[in-house]
Amino acid sequence: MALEISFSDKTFTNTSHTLQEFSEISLELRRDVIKSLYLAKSGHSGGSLGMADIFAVLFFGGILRYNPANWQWEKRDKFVLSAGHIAPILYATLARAGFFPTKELATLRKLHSRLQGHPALDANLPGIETSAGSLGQGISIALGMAMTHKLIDRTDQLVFSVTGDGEIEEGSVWEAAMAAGNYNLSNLCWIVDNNDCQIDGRVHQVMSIYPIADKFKSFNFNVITIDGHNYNEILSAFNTFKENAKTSDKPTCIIAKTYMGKGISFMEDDYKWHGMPPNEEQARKAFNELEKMQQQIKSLNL
Amino acid sequence: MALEISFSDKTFTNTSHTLQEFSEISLELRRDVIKSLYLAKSGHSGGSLGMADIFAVLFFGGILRYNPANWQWEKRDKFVLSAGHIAPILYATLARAGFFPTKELATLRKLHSRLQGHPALDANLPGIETSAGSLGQGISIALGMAMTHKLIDRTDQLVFSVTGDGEIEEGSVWEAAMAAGNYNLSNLCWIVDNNDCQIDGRVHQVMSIYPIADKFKSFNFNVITIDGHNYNEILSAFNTFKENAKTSDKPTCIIAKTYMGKGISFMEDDYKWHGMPPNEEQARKAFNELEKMQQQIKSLNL
Amino acid sequence: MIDESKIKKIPTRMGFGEGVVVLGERNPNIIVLGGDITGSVMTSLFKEKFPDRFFSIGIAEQNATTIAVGMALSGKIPFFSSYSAFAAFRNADQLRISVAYNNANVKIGGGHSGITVGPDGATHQSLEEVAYLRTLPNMTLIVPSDYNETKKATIAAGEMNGPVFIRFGRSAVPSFTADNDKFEIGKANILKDGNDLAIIASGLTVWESLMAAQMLENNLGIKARVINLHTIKPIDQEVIVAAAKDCGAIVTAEEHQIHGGMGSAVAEVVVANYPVPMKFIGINDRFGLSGEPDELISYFGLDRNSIYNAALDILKRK
Amino acid sequence: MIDESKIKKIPTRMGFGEGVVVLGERNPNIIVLGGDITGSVMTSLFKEKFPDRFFSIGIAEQNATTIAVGMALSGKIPFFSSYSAFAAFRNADQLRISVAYNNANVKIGGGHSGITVGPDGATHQSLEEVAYLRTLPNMTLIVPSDYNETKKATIAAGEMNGPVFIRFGRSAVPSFTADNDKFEIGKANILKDGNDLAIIASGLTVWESLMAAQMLENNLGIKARVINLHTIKPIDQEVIVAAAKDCGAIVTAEEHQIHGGMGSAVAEVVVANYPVPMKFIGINDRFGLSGEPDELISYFGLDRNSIYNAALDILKRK
Ligand SMILES: Cc1ncc(C[n+]2csc(CCOP(=O)(O)OP(=O)(O)O)c2C)c(N)n1
Ligand SMILES: Cc1ncc(C[n+]2csc(CCOP(=O)(O)OP(=O)(O)O)c2C)c(N)n1
Ligand SMILES: [Mg+2]
Ligand SMILES: [Mg+2]
Repeated sequence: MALEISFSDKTFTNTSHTLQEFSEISLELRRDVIKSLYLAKSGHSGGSLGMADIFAVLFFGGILRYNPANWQWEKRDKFVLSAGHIAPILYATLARAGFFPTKELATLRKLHSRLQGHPALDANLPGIETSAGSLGQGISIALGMAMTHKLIDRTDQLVFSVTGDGEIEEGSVWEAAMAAGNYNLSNLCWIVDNNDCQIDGRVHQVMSIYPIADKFKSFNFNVITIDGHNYNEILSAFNTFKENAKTSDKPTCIIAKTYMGKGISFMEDDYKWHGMPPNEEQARKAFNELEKMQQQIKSLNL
Repeated sequence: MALEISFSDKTFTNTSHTLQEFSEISLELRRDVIKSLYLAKSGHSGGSLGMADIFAVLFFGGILRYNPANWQWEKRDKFVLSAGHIAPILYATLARAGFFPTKELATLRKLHSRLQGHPALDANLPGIETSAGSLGQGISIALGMAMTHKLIDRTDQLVFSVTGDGEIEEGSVWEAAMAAGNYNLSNLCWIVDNNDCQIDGRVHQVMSIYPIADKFKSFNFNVITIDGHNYNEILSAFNTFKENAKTSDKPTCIIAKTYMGKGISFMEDDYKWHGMPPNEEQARKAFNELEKMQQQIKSLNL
Repeated sequence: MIDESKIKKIPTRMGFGEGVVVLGERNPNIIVLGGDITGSVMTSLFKEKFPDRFFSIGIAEQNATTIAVGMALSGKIPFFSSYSAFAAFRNADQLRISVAYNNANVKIGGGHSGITVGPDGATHQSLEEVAYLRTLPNMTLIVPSDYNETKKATIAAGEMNGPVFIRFGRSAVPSFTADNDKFEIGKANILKDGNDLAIIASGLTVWESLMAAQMLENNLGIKARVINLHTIKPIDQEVIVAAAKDCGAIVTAEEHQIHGGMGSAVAEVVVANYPVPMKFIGINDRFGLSGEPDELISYFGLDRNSIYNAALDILKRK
Repeated sequence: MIDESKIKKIPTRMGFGEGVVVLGERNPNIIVLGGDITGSVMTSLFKEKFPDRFFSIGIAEQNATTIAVGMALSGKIPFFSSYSAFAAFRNADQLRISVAYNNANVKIGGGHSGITVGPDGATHQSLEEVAYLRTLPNMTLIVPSDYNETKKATIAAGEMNGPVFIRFGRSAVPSFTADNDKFEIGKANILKDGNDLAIIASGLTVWESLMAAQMLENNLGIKARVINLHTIKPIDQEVIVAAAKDCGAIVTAEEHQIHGGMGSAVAEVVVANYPVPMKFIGINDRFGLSGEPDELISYFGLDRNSIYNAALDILKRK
């Protein structure tokens, strides 16, 4: 029987706080990622799945302040995806937050879709703050936003940005780090997706970025290292950042230890899944695994 | 009476070791810098004067291995000026080391001179390893040379490179730092001219690079901080690097605290001298100061 | 007849610096980002006047360009300026993706462009930006010819929406346009009428072209139409096609590589509409040299004599 | 008559990867630098075969380019390859000053170029490199049309002295040139004779041009000369001028912006020597879109039908 893909209408609100809620949301996001990539027949599974837990907390745990009904709301916090290739997790998250109809997730990477292969401002998808795709640029854009809010308009808006760990091999990223420290941008939260994977292999083998924490400290950041799949640690890191935003004179870097492909056994921690979509068989297996996990969560009654 | 400029024929050998010798050499280099910039009517006095002591030790203290009679000698160590704007001190040093006639220093920045405003490979001046002028590029070129010598040809050739402290605001410089650490390039000696001056002002005000040592340590360097006008400290730093080249698996960064315009009272530590030549009156004053210092050195009998 | 001895010389960068100040006075959203050469490109004027709206980014052209995008996407109108060599190339990827593809309201000033930056030599003598920038969708590219025009161009750039790159120079050049001369982005100015040939120029060669045209008329009675193509993108097709039709031969003159430069943009319009013989005055596929601006202008053949001779050449091919 | 059904499709990047291996076998000085996409641009083949001569630099195009210069100045022949968008622009300043101005023996492979990289979308669809690279003095720029030619171009690049940029694609394209077809850098190949008009193409549009020419001949008896201008710099003036003289009208076709691209380079030669009407097939001043390569080729009008129609148009202007 052919694999049929459909997207439920379900959306989530920005008010979750239990582990059960986060688990269910991130399961839904992972399912969306698998579905949309399976339909697209190309795209980046690994990083998208690996960041599902962090996106769940950031968008649905009351951290990021946004308004899907009026997404250009002037006082919103900003989320800038610097690692543009993990667009599928951003699209899934925005859809599940109500920015646009979930069924549009089926159009990923297709001609004239608003869900371009990499986020595209000119495609007019609600929730997209900037185009991305060339690594390292988004974090500087986030910086420009953080400077505008803190130093020019003097609002309390926060700016969150995600870079990959391979991405921080780009020199421009360290220009951004230097300026963020220089300008005391405590309203900037820089999340490094530290899965130690990039296209050609392990990050520590392709070009070592380690020690990461020491680097960011020497660029005058507050550094928090967390397990990027542990909801408590994620929540607490974001809350520390929010505290920092008020009291500290340093930007915050959250180094999130994650696994590429997290949640799907045969993708986990394998850099080959950086830029591959699941085929039909793999998609079926993935859905089965996610279904099992859903049952577990329910039965555990977290 | 008009100020008449001439260049003596005097050259120095690579065998100095007393403070007196270094003092005399660096005085001569400073005089050359003033003369050539005065004649050129444009160019970078501050950084050139500030690096005279380090150039004196590097080229005349038996550190850098070179052969002016056969400058393309295959086994030579390499010196790459990344901060291309301080070309005048490099030109003076090369001339005084016998790479080309000292009188050519009078042609700096003139049409068809081999002494272009920034070092130019296509001008065919002996001793010039690469063109420079866009900040941050030279250090990566030095890296490519260090990789060639250590990892491909497996020779014991050393590579020295000078960057400014403003220059390390460029992101590409941190790409170079990351790769140097990653490839254990212990044969690379990176000298940071830490005069805390750049064109627009103090480095810590224009865009703070501090703490420098922590940054390089977090990029896996051996770091040595010295007074860049103290011959003992300079010599000992270079000797430590030479030791490191054999025994360590890390590249070396020498952070040299220097003063822009060092040696000429009215230029010292003033960023306005970054890119200015002396006019006639200033050149006269400079020569007088240098002359006095020469007498002092002689009388002190260091 | 223009009396050259009456023409003052002022650097175009002064027009840029003053233009940004005028904008700052008119609009509180104007922001300036410094790249450690604010004195050279004269945004130091803005910095003195509006210190709260000036941010020093240091020597980090990539970051400055992309910070500007973040500010533009937050409603500001940021100007970033550096030497043209570094404001067009060190940040080329950022210009393409974050500025142009986002269609962000970012303004870039490329100063110290061309060989007339002089003794600094080839690395600083940017001669390739026009080729790159005019290929970027959404980008507006202006190469004004004198102080007045640079000021007007800067103000117009700050008052339109979308990315703009303004290329200007370091040395003092004849200030020959009048305060009340019209300047409109995308509309070339015809400075002198004539139907024997057309000379299309941008930047400092506009003045040299005028002088060459005057020589042609005085010496030989040849009437050249002189066109100031200050906006290279979007290009003024109408004026170019009319020149081709009316004059039947075109000389272009620019302080830039011939390959891909303004002349090349004109050639695209010409062959697509009304093919006529053309001759290109510019840098012929080589890097620059240290020297004084005037020396270099004549050594590289960008002066009025070269334009004059090119005009005579092209008339033979008509 | 070419029977299209007999033509195999192979990606040009395969030719690049294999070419670098051939060079590696011939010359121990060949070095490869990786930019975290070695599988995509197929230098992974070299890496497997010569691990000692392969160095991973990570995602740091500026550094990789300048490391290559340091190696070249020390006697090596380094190849660095990344997606064309990042191998031409993220390192544009390095290409200009350290590679081109030094005239360093560095070879750059720009892979996944053009809209045919497909669903990744506009940021990855580089359509502007030719404009920039052809303006750089000392640079050789090659845009080969199929697998075989890319392999030959790569080998020729490694065996000549000086900087070379080779632009190639991701998708499988018709492999129509033969093993023993001549390939010489700087010498265009005439693939089909004809005097009614000339179609000048580079990259994957060469095949589409051949097919268009075949349609023109079969349907209407129009004989088009088809020229494969694989080397865009240095450009083959002789072949272009002859085409202008013999045919009196030229269509150019390229997977690149029209502004500043190969067609623009041809226009420069045409107006300077023998003006004739031209029509440009290419991307008309806009960014790309996600989609399948074939969809995009026809959506953006780079296919044989567009070339065919352009030919009919231009014949009316002859
Ligand atoms: C400037 C630039 N260079 C190269 C690429 C190609 N590229 C896309 S993703 C990627 C690897 C990124 O690694 P990482 O940031 O660790 O992301 P992950 O693989 O973990 O998702 C590369 C090299 C790019 N998009 N931009
Ligand atoms: C990429 C690049 N951006 C800008 C410049 C212009 N520039 C030349 S020197 C300089 C300041 C350098 O400061 P520093 O490295 O501290 O040298 P110092 O002034 O101490 O000699 C600048 C901004 C340049 N040459 N290259
Ligand atoms: Mg990663
Ligand atoms: Mg300094």
